[in-house]
Amino acid sequence: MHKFANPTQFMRIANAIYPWIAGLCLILFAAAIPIALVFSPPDYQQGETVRIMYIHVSSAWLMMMIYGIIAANSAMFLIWRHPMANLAARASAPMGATFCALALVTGMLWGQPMWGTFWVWDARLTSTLILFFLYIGYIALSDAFEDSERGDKAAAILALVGSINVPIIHYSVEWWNTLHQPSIMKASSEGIDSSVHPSLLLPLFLMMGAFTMFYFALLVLRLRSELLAAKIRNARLSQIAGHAAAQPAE
Amino acid sequence: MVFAGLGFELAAGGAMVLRGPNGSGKTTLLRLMAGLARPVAGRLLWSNAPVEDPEALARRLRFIGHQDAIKTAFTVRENLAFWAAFWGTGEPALIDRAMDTFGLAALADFPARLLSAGQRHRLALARLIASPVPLWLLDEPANALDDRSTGALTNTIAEHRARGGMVVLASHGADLVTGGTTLALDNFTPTAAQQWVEL
Amino acid sequence: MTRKRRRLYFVLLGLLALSGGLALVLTAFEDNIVLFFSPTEVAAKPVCAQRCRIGGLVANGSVVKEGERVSFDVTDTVETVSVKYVGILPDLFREGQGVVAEGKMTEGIFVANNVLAKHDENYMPPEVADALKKSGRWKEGEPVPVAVVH
Amino acid sequence: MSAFSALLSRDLRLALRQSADSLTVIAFFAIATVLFPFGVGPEAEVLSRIAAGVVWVAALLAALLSLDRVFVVDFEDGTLDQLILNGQSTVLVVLAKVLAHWLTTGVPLIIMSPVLAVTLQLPSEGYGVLVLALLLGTPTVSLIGALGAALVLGARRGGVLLSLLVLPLYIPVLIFGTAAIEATITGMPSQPMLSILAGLALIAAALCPFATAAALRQAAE
Amino acid sequence: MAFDSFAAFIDMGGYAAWVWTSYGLAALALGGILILTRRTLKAREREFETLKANRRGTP
Repeated sequence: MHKFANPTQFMRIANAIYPWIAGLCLILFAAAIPIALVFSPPDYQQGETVRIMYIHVSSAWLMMMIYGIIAANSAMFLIWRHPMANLAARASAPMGATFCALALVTGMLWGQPMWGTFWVWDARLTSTLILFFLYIGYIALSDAFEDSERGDKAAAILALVGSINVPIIHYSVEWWNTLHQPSIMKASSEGIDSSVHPSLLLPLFLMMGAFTMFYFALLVLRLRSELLAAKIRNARLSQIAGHAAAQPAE
Repeated sequence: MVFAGLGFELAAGGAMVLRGPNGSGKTTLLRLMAGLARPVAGRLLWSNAPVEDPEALARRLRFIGHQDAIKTAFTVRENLAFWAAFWGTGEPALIDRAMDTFGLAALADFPARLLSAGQRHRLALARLIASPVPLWLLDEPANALDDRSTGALTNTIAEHRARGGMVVLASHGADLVTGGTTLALDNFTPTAAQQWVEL
Repeated sequence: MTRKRRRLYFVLLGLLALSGGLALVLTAFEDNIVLFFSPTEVAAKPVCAQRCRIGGLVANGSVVKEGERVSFDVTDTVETVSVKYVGILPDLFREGQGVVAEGKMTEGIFVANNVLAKHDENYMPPEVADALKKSGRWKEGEPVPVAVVH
Repeated sequence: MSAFSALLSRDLRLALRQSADSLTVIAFFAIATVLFPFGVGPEAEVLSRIAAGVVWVAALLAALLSLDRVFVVDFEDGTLDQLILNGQSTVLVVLAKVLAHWLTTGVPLIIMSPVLAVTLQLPSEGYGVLVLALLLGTPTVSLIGALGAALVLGARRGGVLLSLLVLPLYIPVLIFGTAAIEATITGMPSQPMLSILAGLALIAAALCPFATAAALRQAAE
Repeated sequence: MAFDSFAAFIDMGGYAAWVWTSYGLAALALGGILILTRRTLKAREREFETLKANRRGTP
């Protein structure tokens, strides 16, 4: 655990696996896009709009996964004060917000032709919208303080409190009478049951894999960037301390 | 990083004066000792045992900082009485003594909003007597005080130590204690090389 | 009270409140918080005198279209409610399909000002759907008997 | 418990001395509600349909206005440091503060709400459940709001940020608060919605004080 | 291959507007955040190098 908490060690590992993640991401996209758009069949009811599902479900999956990652990292940061955990949470938040927005927008673009409306105020859509506001609040809060450490901690507490929303989003379609279709995958003793035909499931899995790898590849880049920002801040602070030391004592 | 490699101890009846230029970490050290901040590295001991219960530590100490923590809508007496009730220490007699000591008795029923900066600071210091505890952490306690009040504070600290109390105070002005140790914090300022933390 | 004790009390109290709260919320959800009423509820109680939503399956053979004027029956296999609607229907609207209609009851007929289609979690290519129907293993609106991914 | 009761009575006495602060919140609640008949027109049918929602939204916004000050005054005059050094637990401080906030803003809002509902032509069946729903919902508002107020202590644009953080979390309370009233008016049972409101209050009471205490401690750090 | 012709592919069974907008927005979002990330990273790398150089310059 502490090996990964050390930034230098962590970045060494992260940089080493970065080319593999990035390569895998490219391969998955190269497979997913043509299969999703051209080679997979249309749905028996929804026709070609089922192709929106590949983007929509992948984005929704990522917005949930990233929130989980942010919450877990926030907990590690608050309890053990691992600086890397904080940076990982900070670096993930804008991506989570992006995927959340993408899930909402593609959901609307799918809902209008299929359900007959862009938006309904049901549990799934409302709680996803709340998740989007949580992402925005997290980003705004972490940048709202002169003392960046204070922002990090406040945002981490917010992330932990907000994680109560994630199970609500997940279970909302089962608890509630809603327009939104139930989950397409359910874990059971036989493995994972899915109500999606394999020919439609393949592009979905490929796209989800591609999105996930995209997130992890970008996370490495963003971690590098956040770490540099911290180093720059430290360097500046040491310059100020140097100035203070150079001045005569009062 | 504000300071590094710092270590000291304080016995019953002891006093320590923290000295150093602005930004050398006097306030930070006092807040660390109060349990309001956590050190990146290092630990705090009470009677040679690590402090594992910050609340129990808080019950044994009083921290008087730059801000006076006074509610201006309340009178002088109400301010003192609230803190005495809040901390569960002190009796009404002590509140009267506290006001006498710091020359606030005549103002007891005045709303605190009418007080001057110096009087407000005296009201903050009066909590030391109204709600007694063994360890006093005082951040520049003589700021905004006139000579007479400074004298009163010096006497109060001496009496507190005579009864076995301890005082840590940050100061760059007059000596408020006799025979205490002095800690010059600028000796512990990290070097530029230590500051340049290669994350 | 020692610190550990106090903490324990706080945590226990918190857990008690949390489980009590969750129990209240979950049992309330059991009582059916509804986005829409079923035809059985509409038949049993005088709901939907003001704006509300009803949901169910479009009864087979009940859809009559005259341009933009549509009438159809919504059923939950026990009760049936007749619905009138003027406007554009969503593409998923068809007989046997789940729908949600917004509007209110007037003289025993539900006058809708919006019709939404609900679809199930089954996704498959049309050929597969045809084959399944032909072999009699599956009817629309039922769970699909295929596709278990291990 | 001495810290809890001392702080609670101090906050109540402060609110009494500076009663203008509480009155401003109530006045805001009244004005915000009264704006609606001008905005949507004075037809009784339209107003009675939106009455429950309008009262709830205006109450939330009024509470938000007062939340800004829950901790910030103590934070700025140094009282917060002393409150944290209470020798017992920061959670006690939070609970006292939240209870004081609820008594000084939540309760006046509840008392005012039927009067404002009259101006919005709320059907007569709705008043009992309106008060009941507010009674069950406003504690959650205070609990979540205190957390938000503690998180933004010392932030730039703290007030705006507070609404961004807190209002989304109020959505469930708003949904079930208005749904309870609507249900009663349309002759449906309101009990499930009310028990959800009670459940939400319990969940918030279980989680928010700990998070708020953590936020306060790191604001003081 | 689910389409008979290129025109059918573009038409997406009549749902061209919905499908293509979704994919376009996804490309825009993913591409946008990638470009922003790389740009910030490059800027910070440059800034850090300057700071390092300055530090070596002064004793």
